[in-house]
Amino acid sequence: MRRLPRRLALAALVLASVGLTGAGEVAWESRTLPAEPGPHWIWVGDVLLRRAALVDADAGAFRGMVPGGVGIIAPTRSRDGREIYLPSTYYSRGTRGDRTDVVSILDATSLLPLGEVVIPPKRSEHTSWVAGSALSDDGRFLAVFNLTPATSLSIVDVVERRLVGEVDTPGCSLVYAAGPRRFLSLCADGTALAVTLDGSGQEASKVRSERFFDPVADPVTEKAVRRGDEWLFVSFEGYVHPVDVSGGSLRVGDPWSLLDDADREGAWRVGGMQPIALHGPSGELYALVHQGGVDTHKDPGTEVWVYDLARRARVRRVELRNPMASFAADQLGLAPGSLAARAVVLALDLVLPNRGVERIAVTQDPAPLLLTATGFPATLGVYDARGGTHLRDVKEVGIATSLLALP
Amino acid sequence: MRRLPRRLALAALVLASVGLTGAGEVAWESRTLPAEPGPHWIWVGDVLLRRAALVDADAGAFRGMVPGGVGIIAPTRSRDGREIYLPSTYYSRGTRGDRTDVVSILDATSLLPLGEVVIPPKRSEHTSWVAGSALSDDGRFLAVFNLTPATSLSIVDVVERRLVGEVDTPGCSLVYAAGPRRFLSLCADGTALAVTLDGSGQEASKVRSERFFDPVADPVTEKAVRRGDEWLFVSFEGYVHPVDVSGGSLRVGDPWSLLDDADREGAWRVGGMQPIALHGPSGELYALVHQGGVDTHKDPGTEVWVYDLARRARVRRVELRNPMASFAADQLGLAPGSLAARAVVLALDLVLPNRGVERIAVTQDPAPLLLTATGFPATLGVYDARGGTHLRDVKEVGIATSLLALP
Amino acid sequence: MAERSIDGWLEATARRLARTTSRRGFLARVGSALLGAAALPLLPVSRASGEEARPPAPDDSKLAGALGDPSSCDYWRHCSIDGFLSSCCGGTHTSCPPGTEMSRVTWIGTCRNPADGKDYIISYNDCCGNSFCGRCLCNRNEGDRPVYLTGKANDINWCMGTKTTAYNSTVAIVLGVATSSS
Amino acid sequence: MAERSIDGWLEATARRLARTTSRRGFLARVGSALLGAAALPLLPVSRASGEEARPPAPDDSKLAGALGDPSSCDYWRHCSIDGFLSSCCGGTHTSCPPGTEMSRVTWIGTCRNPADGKDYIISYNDCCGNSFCGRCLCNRNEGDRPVYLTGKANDINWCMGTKTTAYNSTVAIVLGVATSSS
Repeated sequence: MRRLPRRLALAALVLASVGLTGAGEVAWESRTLPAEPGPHWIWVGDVLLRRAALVDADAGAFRGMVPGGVGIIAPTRSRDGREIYLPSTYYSRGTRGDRTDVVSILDATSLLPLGEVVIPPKRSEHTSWVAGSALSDDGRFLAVFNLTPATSLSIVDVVERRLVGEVDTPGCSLVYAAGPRRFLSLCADGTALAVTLDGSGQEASKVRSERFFDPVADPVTEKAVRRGDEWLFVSFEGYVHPVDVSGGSLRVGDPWSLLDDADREGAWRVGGMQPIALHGPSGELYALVHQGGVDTHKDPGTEVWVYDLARRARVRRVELRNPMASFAADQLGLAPGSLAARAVVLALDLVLPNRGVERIAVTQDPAPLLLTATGFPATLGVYDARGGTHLRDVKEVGIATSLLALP
Repeated sequence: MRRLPRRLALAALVLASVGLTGAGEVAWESRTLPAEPGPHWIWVGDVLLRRAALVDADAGAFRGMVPGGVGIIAPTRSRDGREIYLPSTYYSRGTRGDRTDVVSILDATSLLPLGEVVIPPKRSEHTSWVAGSALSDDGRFLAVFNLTPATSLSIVDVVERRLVGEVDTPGCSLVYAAGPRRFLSLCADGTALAVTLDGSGQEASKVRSERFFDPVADPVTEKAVRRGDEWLFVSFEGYVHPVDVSGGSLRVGDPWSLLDDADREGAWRVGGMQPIALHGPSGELYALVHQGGVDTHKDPGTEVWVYDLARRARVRRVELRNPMASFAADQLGLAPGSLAARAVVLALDLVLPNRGVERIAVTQDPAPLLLTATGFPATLGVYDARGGTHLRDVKEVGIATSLLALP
Repeated sequence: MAERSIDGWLEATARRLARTTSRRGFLARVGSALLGAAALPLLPVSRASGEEARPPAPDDSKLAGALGDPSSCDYWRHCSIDGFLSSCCGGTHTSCPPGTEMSRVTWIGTCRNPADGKDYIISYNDCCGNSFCGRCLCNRNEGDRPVYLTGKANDINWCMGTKTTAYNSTVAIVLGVATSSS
Repeated sequence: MAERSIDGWLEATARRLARTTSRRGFLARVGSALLGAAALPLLPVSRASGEEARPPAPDDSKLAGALGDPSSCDYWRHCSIDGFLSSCCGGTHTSCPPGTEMSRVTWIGTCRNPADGKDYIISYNDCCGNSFCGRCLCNRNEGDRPVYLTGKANDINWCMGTKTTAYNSTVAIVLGVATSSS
């Protein structure tokens, strides 16, 4: 027995050396990503595969993926671009046993773990996952929204990699970055709450906005977009409520409507799981719309309407293709472009109603792409955001898409 | 603060009592299963949903499910029918962190956990999952096959719920029940190894069979069936190799062929991930077959051929339907039987080649069902095993089917 | 109006509990359980005496087709559900499948029964502690509200106060007749 | 015959390692790594001197369409693969995707290159430590053998000796020309 290790070690040397000469072309090191993500890359989360895939929408290719746990995951990039923060939940026995919530810290180029911070095991799981966590503008603190249903924020110092505390947000939910060390939440009484942290991540102050929406008559959804110091919240009935977070107090702007009388006449309505997107450089707002009645605020959309925020006016309409037809042909293993594939797509286009898509995202470059996603089955469509032409579908993007997030 | 708990406790009493009067029809207790599973029930494992669903093939309904971990799970019922044993693998961070392998012990009627036994974290993961674990005929010991690629068996005493040891099986893999306290493995040299345990679960003896197949020219697959004291192993080329495990030594029977010259002329071949099934009472063997060349031993099958083991003769051929057409119509949300659905099914039946199914199982009652499964997309077909007529498809059976197992 | 005032009371309770229970695992769970129990009775449910005391769930057999079929997304009780139907997963519309645990904390919907034309308060309890069921996914949003209006948000994983928060499926339980329509 | 005798030697090594390493976690892992290393060179790979010493992988550009496309299941090197193609998952056919770790322990296939008609020894290394890639699932079984003929079984999760055994995808690496055909 005592001689065994030596024998193995010896063998290891011999075999390893021979082994290397044999494997000339192998790259033992895994691929790494460039320091800067491509302008047309997008994270596509998946509830069943429990990962977020980094998709290159130009090539229709994967660049990598990060694994997560139970529930839905949203990768957040550090301000210096070097790290990725990933709040996730795990059970010691899959769906049973002890629950552990962590913020995983990954290297942004290798996508390998650098460390983790254990947080209170009560982070919220909600279907849209929008506003489930936020990184402060100074890049120092990550806030994770807890719902038990008692509401609070877990505050993680991502530089020191430790949990610095928890801030109660009674009656207020979700979390949005709103300043160097400030986070915004939406409250049940139609106001917003801003929590400001001190240098150590402890609660320094809380300010409440005036009541800027009617939570009973026409609540705003959590699916908001931010432009500079302004958050834009869109209500069920299609009104945009601006909230300026630049000052010490929260300044609420006048609401304006995405829908004119004719639109409402036609029962057009904003809806979906991620129905709002912003192209910052041009100041254009993208809204996913469908025709439906009250309570269809989460129904998928068949068109995307584009607005000039400066003029508060609609400038374009993009009609979306039926994502299911090509998906079916693809999944059935019919060769793309083959006669069979075209026949199936045709047949399906005839019999299938276009149920639309649930999520949209827009890249932030000068030649932006509009990305459209269905949840289950999972599809990802790629459009020219300006021209509105359909460019391609990304095949096999996943099983059950959760969040679309820009890297 | 000190008064808080009392206030909560008080409120609890009040609210709870009112609550019950308000919720007259709610059943707080979850459903439980009958002591005896239905004759037409089947476990359908799923790699992505990480569970095995108990499916009632008559109703096309679920009766319950058990969750598992990474890899593929195979529920095993205790001999007294009261418990379910489930070898599974978990990571502390989903797909990363520390690995823990356990045999979960579940109540067979509530499907809730009763306990678990931690085993060495090296259980084998292989695609078919056939022969990954086995329960001794006396119901006392569960053996789990380890592959690192060093091969061994972890032995769990399911009565005392503890790991009793590990038995090396050098050069031999997989595990089959082969007596009160005996397990069989297949060896790389064309023999079989039988490991007999003593009352405490320690290795008592090992016997090796004579060489009964040629591992290079025509290896047997691990997808074997057992009838009484006889295991039937089928080779790539369709020869049945019987191994009798009743005696102290292993008695190897003469091989016989599932294919006659005409069949081989037509390039018919046994293939799939679970291509062999047995109906014990009638002594009928079911083999999934397709037309293909060498190396198609795992290709899906389009027909099931039925053999009378007593006469070693084929008695029936069952042609299988294309499982994808109805699946597509179903997944696309077309109302079953609707014009659109029928149109799509027709269109797809025309353009889609029948790629067949990968797994079959046969129930053990006097009016047996033949169950046919594809892996991904996941479908489950139900046939009258005797008449061969297609009865129904079970909808939404899962995402990626692993093992079919009788409860 | 009555409904809104009671909602207000509920939200106040929630806020109070929130303030007092955060950062205290056990109390937080008690809080959840409380809110769950609270969510059931503290709604405009008819509580007249006599046979009205426990308003019976209406008779589904009077409903033709999907409207009366608990395994259909069109079942009348499912007007505000978001999840896999327990009755497709080994349970029923009022009981969870084997191997799961019913959450006490729920969201609430109000659905009109087409047979008697009355509005009923429906409690959508999640079944927890198992893998996704994956069958009969159904999302209808009558009266659904955003996450910050917690008690009426069907987007939330309501597996709270259960042994684990892993979501499997959802039931639809009649709590009683909504007074607003009776 | 040469191939079979070397197989025999490999299996003997495997058995010896198996006997000596079972029940010893660390040594078992060393054993795995050894077998991995061993599995690469100890095959009938041409080892003539000079430029033959490291036989270059053949030029795929000479192959039309799918036969020369590493992201296609029909790529010539994939004749015995079973898994998701690394080149569809953020890697290439010789390197693993970001966020994964390549397994040293592999299974081996022999694929004929249609351009030069030679048989090449292909090592199918799994990429490990991440979720399923889920793209370009490819299962071809030329020379695939059952689990008990371990080194030639593509049904096995070959994520062994890696930080975790979670499977993501698979690469296809040319080790050299098979002497049997050169």
